[in-house]
Amino acid sequence: MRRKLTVIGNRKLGAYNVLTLADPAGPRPQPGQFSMLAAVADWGGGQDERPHLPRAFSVARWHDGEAHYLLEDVGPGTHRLCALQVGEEVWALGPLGRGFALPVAGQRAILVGGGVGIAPLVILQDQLLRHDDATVPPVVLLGFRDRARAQGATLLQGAQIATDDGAFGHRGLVTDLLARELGEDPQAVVYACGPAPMLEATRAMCAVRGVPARLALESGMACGFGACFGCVVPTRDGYLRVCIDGPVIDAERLVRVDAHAGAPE
Amino acid sequence: MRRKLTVIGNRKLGAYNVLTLADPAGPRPQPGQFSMLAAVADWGGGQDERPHLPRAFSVARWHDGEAHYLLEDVGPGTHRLCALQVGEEVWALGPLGRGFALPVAGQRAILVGGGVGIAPLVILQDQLLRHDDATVPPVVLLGFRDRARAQGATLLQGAQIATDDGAFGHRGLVTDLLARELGEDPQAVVYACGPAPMLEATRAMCAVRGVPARLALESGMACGFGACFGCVVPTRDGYLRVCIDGPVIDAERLVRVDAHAGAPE
Amino acid sequence: MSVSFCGLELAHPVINASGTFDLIAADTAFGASLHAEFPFAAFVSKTITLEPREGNPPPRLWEAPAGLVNSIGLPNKGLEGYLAYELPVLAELLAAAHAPLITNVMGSSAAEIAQLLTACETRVEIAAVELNVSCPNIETGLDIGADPTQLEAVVREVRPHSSKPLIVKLTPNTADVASCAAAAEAGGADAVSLINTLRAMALEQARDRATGRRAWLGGSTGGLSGPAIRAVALAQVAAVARRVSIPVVGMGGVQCAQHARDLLDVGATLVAVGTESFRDPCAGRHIALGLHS
Amino acid sequence: MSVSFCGLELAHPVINASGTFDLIAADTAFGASLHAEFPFAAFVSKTITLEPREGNPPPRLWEAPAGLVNSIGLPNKGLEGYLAYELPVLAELLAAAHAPLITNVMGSSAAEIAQLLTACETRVEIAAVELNVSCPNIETGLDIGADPTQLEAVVREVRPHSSKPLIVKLTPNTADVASCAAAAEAGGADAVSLINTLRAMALEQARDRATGRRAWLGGSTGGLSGPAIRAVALAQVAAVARRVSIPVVGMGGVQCAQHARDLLDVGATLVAVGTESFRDPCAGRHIALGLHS
Ligand SMILES: Cc1cc2nc3c(=O)[nH]c(=O)nc-3n(C[C@H](O)[C@H](O)[C@H](O)COP(=O)(O)OP(=O)(O)OC[C@H]3O[C@@H](n4cnc5c(N)ncnc54)[C@H](O)[C@@H]3O)c2cc1C
Ligand SMILES: Cc1cc2nc3c(=O)[nH]c(=O)nc-3n(C[C@H](O)[C@H](O)[C@H](O)COP(=O)(O)OP(=O)(O)OC[C@H]3O[C@@H](n4cnc5c(N)ncnc54)[C@H](O)[C@@H]3O)c2cc1C
Ligand SMILES: Cc1cc2nc3c(=O)[nH]c(=O)nc-3n(C[C@H](O)[C@H](O)[C@H](O)COP(=O)(O)O)c2cc1C
Ligand SMILES: Cc1cc2nc3c(=O)[nH]c(=O)nc-3n(C[C@H](O)[C@H](O)[C@H](O)COP(=O)(O)O)c2cc1C
Ligand code: FES
Ligand code: FES
Repeated sequence: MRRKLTVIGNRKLGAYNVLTLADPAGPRPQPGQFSMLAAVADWGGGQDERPHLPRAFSVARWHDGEAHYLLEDVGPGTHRLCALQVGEEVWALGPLGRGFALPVAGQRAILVGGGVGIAPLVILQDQLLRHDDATVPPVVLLGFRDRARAQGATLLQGAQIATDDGAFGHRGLVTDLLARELGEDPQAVVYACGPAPMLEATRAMCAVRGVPARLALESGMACGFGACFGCVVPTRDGYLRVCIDGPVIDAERLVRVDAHAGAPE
Repeated sequence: MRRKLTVIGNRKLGAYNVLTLADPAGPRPQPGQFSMLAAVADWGGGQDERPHLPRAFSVARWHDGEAHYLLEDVGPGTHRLCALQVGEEVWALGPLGRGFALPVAGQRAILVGGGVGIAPLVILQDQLLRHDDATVPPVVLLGFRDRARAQGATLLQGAQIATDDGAFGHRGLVTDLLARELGEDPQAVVYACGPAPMLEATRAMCAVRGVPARLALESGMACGFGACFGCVVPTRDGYLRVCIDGPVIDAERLVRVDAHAGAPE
Repeated sequence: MSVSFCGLELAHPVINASGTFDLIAADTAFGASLHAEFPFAAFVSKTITLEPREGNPPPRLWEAPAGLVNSIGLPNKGLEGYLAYELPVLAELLAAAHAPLITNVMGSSAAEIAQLLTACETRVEIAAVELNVSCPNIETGLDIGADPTQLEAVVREVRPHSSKPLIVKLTPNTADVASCAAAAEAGGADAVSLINTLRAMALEQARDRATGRRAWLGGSTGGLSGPAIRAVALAQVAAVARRVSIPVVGMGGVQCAQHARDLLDVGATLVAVGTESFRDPCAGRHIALGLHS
Repeated sequence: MSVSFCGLELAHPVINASGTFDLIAADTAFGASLHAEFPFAAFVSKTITLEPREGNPPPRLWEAPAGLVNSIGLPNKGLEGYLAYELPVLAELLAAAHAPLITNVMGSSAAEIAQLLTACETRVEIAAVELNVSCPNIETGLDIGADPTQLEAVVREVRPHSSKPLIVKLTPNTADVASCAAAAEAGGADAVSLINTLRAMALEQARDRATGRRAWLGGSTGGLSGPAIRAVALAQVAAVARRVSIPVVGMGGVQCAQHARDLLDVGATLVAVGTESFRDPCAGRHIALGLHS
């Protein structure tokens, strides 16, 4: 159930914040799972008297009772969370949802992240590197809008980077890098999280090549535990709730990635 | 009009806070006038998603562009204001309302204050002492619930104090002290601000003795400048708006002091 | 930015919501600085009734989540008092601001309303009349404006008594506000305005042994306004604007230019600011400037 | 603290608001910890319709000042799917919690409603039926519940088809909710519940050259819930409780024991928690404990 956690860190990382919460009692999250977070104090009263509801955030890292989240200030909720001081308290519900199914032994994982959507790939890489039979090291491809956001890449190891403005790494889209990787190894499995257009491009690219892709979707949420039916995305078998049927979903279940099903752009 | 002012001080004074705002451009307030204050940031989102509207506060002191307010934390609005840090900003509208008419030369002023209601008496005493022809020094009678609140008395000079629990000064009501003073000098003029029961006792006491009393009333306010008609109190000539017809009103205009027309108890 | 509304040429589309701005009191409180940045393109008076009204006993205000519940009870000097004492002062203050005056009136029957309109008819200072058929905080009994058939009949009956633009201020406390708007239009209204406050209440916190807990507001029930009702206002204004072809004055929780823009984008011609003026007397002006850019 | 409601003995007066808690999903998400602190004294299902419904296209949520506008569109497996797949699971989960099940149904005609009631009649797992006559976020056309005459006729017609306690969930989007409640009582309802969401809407922020600004919600309009509507809920529940003699289930913006206490003090027998459960799945339990002390 909902836990009151203490902020033990909240550092700037380029355009993002890394929020660290002490969560000794919390269960260990699976990569791709998320939590609903809300500041205990001053949650509300921001722009348009918001936020009112908690906000969903992927667990970006977890070790010995410390949970790390990567935040981008895009509105009143994230604004408040990015302003949290060490010692302040946060309501946390989670870990929630279905995480990433790990690759089978010998299968190469290609991690594709866009913007703040790289968060769940951080904990996924942590896990893959910890995993004994992860003989094949994962490939990490990250795309960002600009240099300030590209700072987020420092959370992962050996990442190839693309930026829209070419300020850092490849000038262009992360999916350009993905195309190259897939050409080299169609037997890989793709793990992706990011803006809807990036996820849709990834889905399409993997579909034509018959490469399995596991997409971590996003959606506006009120509850995070299946209560409100507000977070649905259209799939081949009708609407699914991102919070309990996802957030990670096999790409083949989607005709296309809904415009509202991605990370903040 | 509404001005954005910077907090230059906010110190605890027993059970109260003394909030100091830099207000270089603001007009000099008359004793008894008030301002509508609201924090620029985080105004709202407190208990029950409040405060939403600004709050009324008597100017307690004013010199060279510094306005002082005496605050008691009794709910979400005062709670937020009491938590203001130096450097934070406050919306201020004022000075508003009708202040105290000063005593005529030679007339002795008796200042009667209860709890946080002492605020307008501070600036009144400042003025009376500054006033050249104030040959007769004002008498100051203050009542408080307990010792922590009695600290407020340090803002005035030569105050006689009463506390409900006798922790400080006379054990009992400030109106006990007033009765004594009036006995000695029926030619005095009384200035009072405090909880409704105190104001009503003062009104009644002065009425029987034919002593003029000027009461600084309070009332729940939405606007402070006559726009909402929400702050009315019943008088002999019907409902009056405390914010523009008051807050200071001659006691003889009242049949009795309305239960909602006093300072927080 | 200038806009024409029922033949009135306004400098911008932002006016005040009736009963939320007392121009005479504001002039007393702010003097020149008010006129230096006058907030409204037209000024709407508080509701005027045939007879003087004291209004409801205090408390009259309850602060709600992101809003305000009021139970003011329409205090006013009555028609005669208004015409004799307030109108001349208002007219003078507004002349300086080049803002036309819209007088808001309320009557409990067509006959009463006809009397009010007739009296306004003779006064050139009054540019238009707003008819309040939607006051939730008077002792109940369905509002005239809550039933389309009744509303259309009343508007049709009173219409001939005024040659001035007639704005019918609808009640939001109804099953189908668009039908009410259509009824007002059919009855001869030149425009409709909405939303008025939503019927609401609050209880005193303390529990009295004898009486239990009484209503906090002296008038028992009141009306909810402010940001809390903004999404309701947008839905009602959109539904009304789709239905009628006369201009619509939209209001309800407007705090900034974006909120005003929302109402204009769903079909409002003018936007009125109420509760936000309590937080900032110049809100109307800031909103108008914001729409401009 | 235990309370009896339409013959049901409940451990406390706090239940969930229909459509705001999916017990099966919550069990998946929280497992044992949910049952360790089960929040509700009785459980109300989401609205079930005769045919399956997909619900509205996303986006389905808009966060409003101190509230939420939803346009979910009543997705459900349909009567058959509900009885076959959900009911057994719900019954098992609720048996553990000693909380009776109230099934909420909605139909667009008396005939349809009668079918729904008849189907529920045969299932012992269903302790009571709540009839939703107040769903604002389906394509409009007046809600059955918005007109007292229509409502009374429908309730009278369907009443014989159920021997279980029948709770009529009123719509708040009406001129006189107390008359609607009285109509439901006259028609044979055993209880009434209110308030449902207030019709509301929001616009997408971006302006599209071609289309202008469209409604944000896939369902175009939605319903406002949460603290923003609390003062409206209190007024409507008080008005209804004064008018009818059957028990009243009060809801709307309840976040803590004090808000529940307010509704009980104006005459509600039970209090339902909706939007607050999204912020805290255990809100219902904390409120019940708070009422206790
Ligand atoms: C499973 C999941 C995992 C996520 N992980 C992360 C993460 O690791 N890091 C991270 O930074 N973010 C993450 N997000 C996204 C994050 O939850 C949102 O950015 C956040 O909720 C935004 O809240 P806000 O108040 O700051 O911004 P909002 O004002 O809510 O704006 C965010 C978006 O919501 C829409 N919006 C605008 N106003 C409203 C309104 N009034 N009501 C409803 N919608 C509105 C707009 O499309 C806007 O772009 C995740 C989301 C999900 C679902
Ligand atoms: C002219 C004037 C001068 C004043 N000067 C001072 C001063 O110098 N120092 C000072 O500390 N105070 C002063 N006050 C009082 C001060 O304005 C109030 O204490 C303040 O507004 C309380 O706001 P709050 O949100 O902190 O408390 P609130 O929660 O508003 O509670 C304050 C009182 O309001 C009532 N109340 C409770 N809930 C609500 C609600 N939801 N809506 C409406 N009413 C409610 C109750 O009676 C409660 O006791 C003055 C008031 C006036 C009118
Ligand atoms: C204190 C107060 C007094 C009001 N008085 C009137 C009135 O006299 N006549 C009227 O038609 N509407 C009156 N209203 C309703 C407003 O004109 C407006 O319709 C409503 O407040 C919604 O707008 P807002 O949310 O911007 O305040 C009043 C509202 C408030 C808050
Ligand atoms: C997301 C959501 C879904 C809802 N679904 C239903 C529903 O299926 N049937 C129904 O009768 N009411 C439904 N409601 C209305 C609630 O039951 C309740 O009447 C309303 O939300 C007010 O209570 P609250 O302010 O505590 O949320 C829904 C409300 C929300 C917010
Ligand atoms: S967020 Fe509520 S159901 Fe997914
Ligand atoms: S506070 Fe609005 S009229 Fe006095």
